Amino acid sequence: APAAPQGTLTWGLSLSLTSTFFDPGETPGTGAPLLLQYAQHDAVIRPIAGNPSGLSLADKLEQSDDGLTYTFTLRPNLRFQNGDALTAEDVKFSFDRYRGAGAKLLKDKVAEVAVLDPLRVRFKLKEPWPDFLTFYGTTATGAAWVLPKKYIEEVGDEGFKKAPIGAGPYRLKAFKPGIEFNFEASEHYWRKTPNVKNLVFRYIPDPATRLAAIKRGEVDFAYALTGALGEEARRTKGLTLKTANIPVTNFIVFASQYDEKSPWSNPKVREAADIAVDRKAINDASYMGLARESYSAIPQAMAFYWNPPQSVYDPARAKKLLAEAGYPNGFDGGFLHTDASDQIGEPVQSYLAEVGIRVQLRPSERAAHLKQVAEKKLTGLVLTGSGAPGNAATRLDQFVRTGGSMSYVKDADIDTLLDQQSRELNKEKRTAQLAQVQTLLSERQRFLPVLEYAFVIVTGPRVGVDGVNLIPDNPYTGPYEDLTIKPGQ
Amino acid sequence: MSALPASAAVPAAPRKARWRGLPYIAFAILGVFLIMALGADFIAPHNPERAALSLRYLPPAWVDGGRAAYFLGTDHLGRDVLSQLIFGARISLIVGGTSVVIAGVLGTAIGIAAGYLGGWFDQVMMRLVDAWLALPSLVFAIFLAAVVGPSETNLVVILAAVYWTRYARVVRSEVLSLRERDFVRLAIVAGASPSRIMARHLLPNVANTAIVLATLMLGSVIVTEASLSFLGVGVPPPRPAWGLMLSDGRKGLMAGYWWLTVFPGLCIMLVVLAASLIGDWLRDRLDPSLRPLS
Amino acid sequence: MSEQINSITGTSDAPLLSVTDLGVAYDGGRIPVLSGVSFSLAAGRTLGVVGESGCGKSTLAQALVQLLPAGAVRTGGRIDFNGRELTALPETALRDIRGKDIAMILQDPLSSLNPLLRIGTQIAEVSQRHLKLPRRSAWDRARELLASVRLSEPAQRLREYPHQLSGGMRQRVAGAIALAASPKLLIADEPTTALDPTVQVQYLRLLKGLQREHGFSMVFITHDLGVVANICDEVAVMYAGRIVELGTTADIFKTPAHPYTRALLDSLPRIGERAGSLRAISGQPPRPGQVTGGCAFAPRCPHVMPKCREASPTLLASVAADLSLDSSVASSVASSPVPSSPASTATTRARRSLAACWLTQVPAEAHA
Amino acid sequence: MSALLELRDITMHYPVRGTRNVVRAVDGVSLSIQPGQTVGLVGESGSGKSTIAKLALKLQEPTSGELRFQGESLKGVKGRALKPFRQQVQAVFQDPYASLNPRLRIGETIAEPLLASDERLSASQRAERVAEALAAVELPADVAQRYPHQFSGGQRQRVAIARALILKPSLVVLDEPISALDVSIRAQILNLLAELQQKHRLAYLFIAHDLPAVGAISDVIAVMYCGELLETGPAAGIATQPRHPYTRMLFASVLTPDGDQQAWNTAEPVGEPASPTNPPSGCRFHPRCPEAIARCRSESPLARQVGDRVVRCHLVT
Amino acid sequence: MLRFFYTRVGYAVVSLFVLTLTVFLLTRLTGDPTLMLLEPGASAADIAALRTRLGLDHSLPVQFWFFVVDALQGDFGTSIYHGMPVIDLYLERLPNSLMLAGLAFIWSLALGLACGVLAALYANTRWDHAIRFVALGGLAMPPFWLGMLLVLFFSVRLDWLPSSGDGGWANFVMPVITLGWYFSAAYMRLTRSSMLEVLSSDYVKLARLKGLRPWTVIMQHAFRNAVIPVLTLAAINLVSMVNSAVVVETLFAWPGIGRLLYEGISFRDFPVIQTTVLLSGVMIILVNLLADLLSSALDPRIRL
Ligand SMILES: Nc1ncnc2c1ncn2[C@@H]1O[C@H](COP(=O)(O)OP(=O)(O)OP(=O)(O)O)[C@@H](O)[C@H]1O
Ligand SMILES: Nc1ncnc2c1ncn2[C@@H]1O[C@H](COP(=O)(O)OP(=O)(O)OP(=O)(O)O)[C@@H](O)[C@H]1O
Ligand SMILES: [Mg+2]
Ligand SMILES: [Mg+2]
Repeated sequence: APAAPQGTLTWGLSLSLTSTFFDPGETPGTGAPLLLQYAQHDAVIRPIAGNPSGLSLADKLEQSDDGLTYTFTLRPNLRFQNGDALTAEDVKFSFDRYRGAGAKLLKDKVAEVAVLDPLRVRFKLKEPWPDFLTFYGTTATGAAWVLPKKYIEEVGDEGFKKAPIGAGPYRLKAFKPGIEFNFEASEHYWRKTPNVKNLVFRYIPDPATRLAAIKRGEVDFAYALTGALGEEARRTKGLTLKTANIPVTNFIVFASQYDEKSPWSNPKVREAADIAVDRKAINDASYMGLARESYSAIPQAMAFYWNPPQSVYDPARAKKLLAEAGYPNGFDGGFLHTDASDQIGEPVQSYLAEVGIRVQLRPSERAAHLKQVAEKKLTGLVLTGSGAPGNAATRLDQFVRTGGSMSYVKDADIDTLLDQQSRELNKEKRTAQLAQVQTLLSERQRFLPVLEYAFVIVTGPRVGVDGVNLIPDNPYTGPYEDLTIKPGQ
Repeated sequence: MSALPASAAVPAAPRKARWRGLPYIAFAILGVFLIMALGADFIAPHNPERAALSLRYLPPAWVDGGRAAYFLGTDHLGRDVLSQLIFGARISLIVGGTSVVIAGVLGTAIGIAAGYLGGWFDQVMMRLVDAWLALPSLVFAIFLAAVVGPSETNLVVILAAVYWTRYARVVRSEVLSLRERDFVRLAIVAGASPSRIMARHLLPNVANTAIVLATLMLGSVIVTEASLSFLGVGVPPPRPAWGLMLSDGRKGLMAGYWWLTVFPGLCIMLVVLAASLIGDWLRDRLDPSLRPLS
Repeated sequence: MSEQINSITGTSDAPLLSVTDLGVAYDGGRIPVLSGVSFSLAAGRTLGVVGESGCGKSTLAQALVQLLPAGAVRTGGRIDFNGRELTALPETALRDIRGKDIAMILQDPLSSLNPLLRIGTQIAEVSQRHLKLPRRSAWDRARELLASVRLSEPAQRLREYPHQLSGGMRQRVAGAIALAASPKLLIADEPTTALDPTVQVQYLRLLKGLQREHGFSMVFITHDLGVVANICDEVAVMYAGRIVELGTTADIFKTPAHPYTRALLDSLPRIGERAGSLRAISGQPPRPGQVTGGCAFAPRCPHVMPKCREASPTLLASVAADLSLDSSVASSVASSPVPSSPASTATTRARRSLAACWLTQVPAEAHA
Repeated sequence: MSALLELRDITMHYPVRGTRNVVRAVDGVSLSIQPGQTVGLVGESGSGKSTIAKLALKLQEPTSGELRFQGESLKGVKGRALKPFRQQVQAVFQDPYASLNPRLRIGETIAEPLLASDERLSASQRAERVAEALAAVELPADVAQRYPHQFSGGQRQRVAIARALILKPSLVVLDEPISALDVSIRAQILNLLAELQQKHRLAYLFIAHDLPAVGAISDVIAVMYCGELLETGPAAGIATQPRHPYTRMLFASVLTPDGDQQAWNTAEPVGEPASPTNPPSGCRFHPRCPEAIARCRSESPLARQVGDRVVRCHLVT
Repeated sequence: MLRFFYTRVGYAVVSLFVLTLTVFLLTRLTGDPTLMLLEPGASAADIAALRTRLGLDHSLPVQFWFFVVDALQGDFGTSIYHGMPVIDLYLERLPNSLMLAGLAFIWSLALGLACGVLAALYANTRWDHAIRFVALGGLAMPPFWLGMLLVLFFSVRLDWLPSSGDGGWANFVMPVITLGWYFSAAYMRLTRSSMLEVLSSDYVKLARLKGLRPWTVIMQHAFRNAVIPVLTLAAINLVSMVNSAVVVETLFAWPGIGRLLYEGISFRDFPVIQTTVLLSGVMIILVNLLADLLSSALDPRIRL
């Protein structure tokens, strides 16, 4: 028998955890809840150990040739953390109950979910949808996480949020919203009994404090230490600095590009801004060179990524372009909305100022910022980014398609192409169509991409298996059940 | 208690035996900052908002690796700390000064009117003052800032809205006692109208209190402003405000970039110190009972 | 000079209290407030100290117990009390004397009682400290003391706080505190100024009664000539930090020797007299530090002589100022020398008053 | 002859903070002042003298009763309508330090009534009037430029008198104008007041503790005790032949330096002054009165004219 | 006495009302809360439904009435970010803040009183100057700066103390010092001046005249009286300490209500901001009321 779980690992988190994250049915479309979900829940199909859409609770997937049905067979003897059996009913229940990000899209495409027997469940689509697994089976939505039907019906949604039960490796032990979450290894997990008995997730808002905490060994993981703090962590003996390979790009949305009165409606101005920013310098300063300079809103690692021409930092030409556009003395570019924890806003603002584009920085906390972005009421420039997994198409749907959940772009040509590709089953054609979209984006200067962000993870000396990059596209450390504490620590 | 010296057995009356040079030093400090604030454009060696990432984290000139051109070093974006401090003085003093003045004028006027007229006006105003004073200034300011959003003008309005109540309370209680003073009674007997009494008899007599209060308040206001910046609801970046510099500099603290926090903190402390020294001094100075007879 | 002073008080043996040439200055010694103050007081007698506000009466009282406020320093002289030189004693020894042998009553009975302590505590702590009584008996004694100052229901009063008593009652409590350790000398600094006339008379009667009973000496400070005339054996008239006249009550009020004393008495309205014809003293008293050379009263004195402006007179045997101090004559008198020769006045021998005035003092040879 | 100022059955009760009780500072007081006359008001501390002064100056509305000036009721008169009264009635208060606005020059303080009055005067005319007023109180004209803190108490009181006189009023209310002054200065001010009264035919309401001083300046003396007027009558008579037991006790308590020790030997006042918050039943003086009878305890005597006096006592007939 | 009680309570109620009204109106100024509560792109029908659910379809006065009624029942709305009743969040964090403030209170009072008394007793000596200089510096030092310097020194340089979070006693040290610093400087000054005033009072003079020992004079007569204004201020400060802790709690990641407010601001979580602010005010008004009533019951002079 495997050794009983032992010891405690503690995280110093950069984001505030909340009980709304407990319910994958309400996944907001950001990466944050994954932090808990990987511990608490398990999905039919999900990114797992090297596979972006790996089977987890299911051990078999049958796909019909017409691309209309997907049948999952669950592993036998699955149990929730309270000991209840996990069956196909729960899978269907979870899907039907799902109302988080992408729910509408998913439900529009899925005609029916049928429970064939306690271990088999069949998804029937209305029309062929090549991205079904990308949506259902990755973390682009949270629909594949399986929740206990019986329990939820018993305690209700509110009750569930207070005492959530899942099928994941760790059971919630105690939580103080916004402060600390405690998890305990579950003995019912199918994959294995976790190595570490307790996980503690602590929200430490201030990055300097996070660094101090890990230096003193108060936490074993510290996330998002950038700039000077990252350098200091790198210098500190015993600490390991890593970056998660995640498809996160930071790019600036020209929120006012369709406002005739705004200078941003002029593509020349947008181009000028593009070449006024020295991406490399920013990478070095903020991410210790760990990030990648970026020229597209789509991450390079994503399927259907098209490699755009790289703009060259050239402030002189930027000034010239501005003059040509009728702004020889620069102009007032409104706000630059950013996420407060962000490292890029200030240097970008400064580079823009250099060529005469004056913008005012407007930082808000990450969650608030995302919310504002999604509300689409912002003007001027919006520095945003996305770590949502998926492929180029899902990204484009979100950020580029007219009416996309975070899209400030309204481009009919692009919309047409996006519609076409979404029904295209031929991969090559689809690749071409998506490349076309990305070309248009680049030509029409719809965005100002800056960096592919580095999610810096600092691990302390006690950590054995740190879980960094073990789950594809997951910025956090996981799978939690695989983490270990170094012996003798 | 045998260790007590004889002087402890007969403690000194609170005579003003303070070192006379102190107010001059305070004035000098404030003067230097004022000059910095006014002449920032000419004095500052660099544009405070201009980043040069290649020059990040230069230490002060006298430390190894420092450069004379960046006397107090540079921050995480390579901006000159000294220039930021100089421009920061402008924000601190302007935001602080203006809000203290606005709060003072408003609070004094309301305090005089409430104290002298009494009645419903007094009741309404004082209940408002009570209620508003019940909010800790920083919390109230944060709340207002969250409501109206950050900008320098908003900040002035916020700070004035938070601090006028203090003047109103103090001035009112002073007016209540002045109102019972014989010279006010005699002015009534002489036939002076209420507005005349308020303007000519009460105002000049509470002016000192208000001025002293203002200097003492200047310190709190500057600290509050810095705290707001620190919490991210103050002057929006990249305006070089001291509080903001501290907040940014905190990240460098752990990495040993002490100059990013030590200098702005020192500036705030010096200004506040100078303001409160001047306040103390003015209080002694303006108190006619302490003025030498000629 | 001290013999002369002693001779006034009529004591041949050593007096209880004797002050010699005492000087006090404020502001670390810069502003002289008392200078050349000398007097003595025999056991069981009462000395009244009168003078206008600011002439140094309270400073004198504080100097007597060696408790000058900060900034004030003794610039000279000595104080002898009960055979010991107070001015040479260390603080600890003085502490044993204060409250025990010398007690004091202050002007404002409300502010001199601790608002947070019960009356009983404030009285009892004196006998606990000086008579080494245990707490219980100290409280018993406190009750007796309250009864002796004729406070009704003393047992209940002990448990009350100062603010619950009226002004007159508080002053009686202050009296009880003063008497708690049976002092030999009681210094009362304007104890009745804050009291109403009817209450004042009651209190003064009480004090005199207690004095008769316990035999302590008293230095009674006031600016009210009427009070002094009624309760004191001897009087010291102070002006600008000096004693300008010292003598028995009868002498000073019947035959004042100093023009200031005389003028003060004359300026008081009498029943039946109408305002408009009161004999006012012109000018105003000097502030400390303003006094220049010469007699401090010279600027206001109707009989001022050139010499008065040059040198300050000392306290010497004097004749009565047998002068018309009518204000109409004052100005003419001021410019011309005094008509009558002081030495020739027959009353000189009978008086035992000393005055600091060039005009009225008996020349040394005449005295001899 | 109609009275210049008349208080008719005036009562002033102050509420006591936080309780239902009131301070009966003044109760049923009637008093009139004839033109050119000095009415002296005496009584112990807290007996209501200053309250009377404030009421007479219309700084306060009485709880009940009315104030009449030159035969006309001032009840409810406010604002501009009060101007004639304000010009005619001025005041000097006890504390010479509190009476002058420390922020105004002496000249400005003295000119204050001129500015508030309806007289339209040029600056130079005003300066002239100020100089006149200063001369009247025997102060040099150049003090107009100075500030109050540069003056002694006596000088300030002169300034206060100058201000009171600048509008040439017919009545001046003097609330303890000499109490805060040094003994040697009191006679100066009393003389000055008497002289000014002669010159301008002023009426005074003169309040003081100092009984001989009140006697010296008053034509009529009114004796207050615990908010009530116990005896009113010609000055000479009251001082020498008091009718009310309290008046007798009060005058007997005066200690004079005359050396006869008469008061000392005769007077034995008893008890404590009554408190206006909680006045005794019946005659308020009865607990201290050596002659009190049973009736005094239960029934409050009414003010009655007895000879040239108005007395409030059951025993005086 | 009863009347005094009623007026004081009456004033407090009116103040509470004005406070609530202020907070209510200011929050409404920020715009329609539905848009913050709904997922982006919600339909007009959804918005209308939510508005009805939240009672936003009523007029302002009616809304205010509901707000007050709900608040009286302890319902302060639901946190947008945490999706749970704000009052639960608040109560969860309150003990942490109270503990921090309580310790800071004790430390600041002890230090302030001790130094203040010493400064007064040794007035105008080197000791006095040193204490006053430190106090002045303390008043001028922004708390977050002090906190940073402490972290720099004790956590970074010396590695003695944990830099953040709650846990053992060591976690308390720096937050308590930082939070208490300003207050202890204030108490120091107040104690000194109050002590000097009392020392020059007549009753202390009389206590000396009684020949009492210096220790008795100082403790029994002077200190007892001098400490009253300091304690009064401190009682009121105890609550404002809880609230002034925003900066300190944020700096040291202390899970109290100060940080709750900070997070509320960061997340634009208006129900949280509104509730924290309102409850701060309520606490202060209530404590002031209590202090008033208590002091009227305790101080023999105020008793009526
Ligand atoms: N602490 C002090 N520092 C400086 N000068 C002082 C101080 N205390 C008193 N004086 C001055 O010393 C002089 C004498 O004061 P003192 O109190 O002895 O007078 P007094 O005769 O008792 O007056 P009063 O009748 O007003 O009580 C006064 O002019 C006063 O201004
Ligand atoms: N504004 C007020 N509010 C409440 N009580 C008052 C007020 N003014 C005076 N009193 C009370 O009324 C009573 C009479 O006061 P008043 O000042 O008229 O006495 P007074 O005779 O002038 O005394 P004194 O001789 O001390 O000046 C006192 O008990 C006083 O406390
Ligand atoms: Mg005195
Ligand atoms: Mg009075």
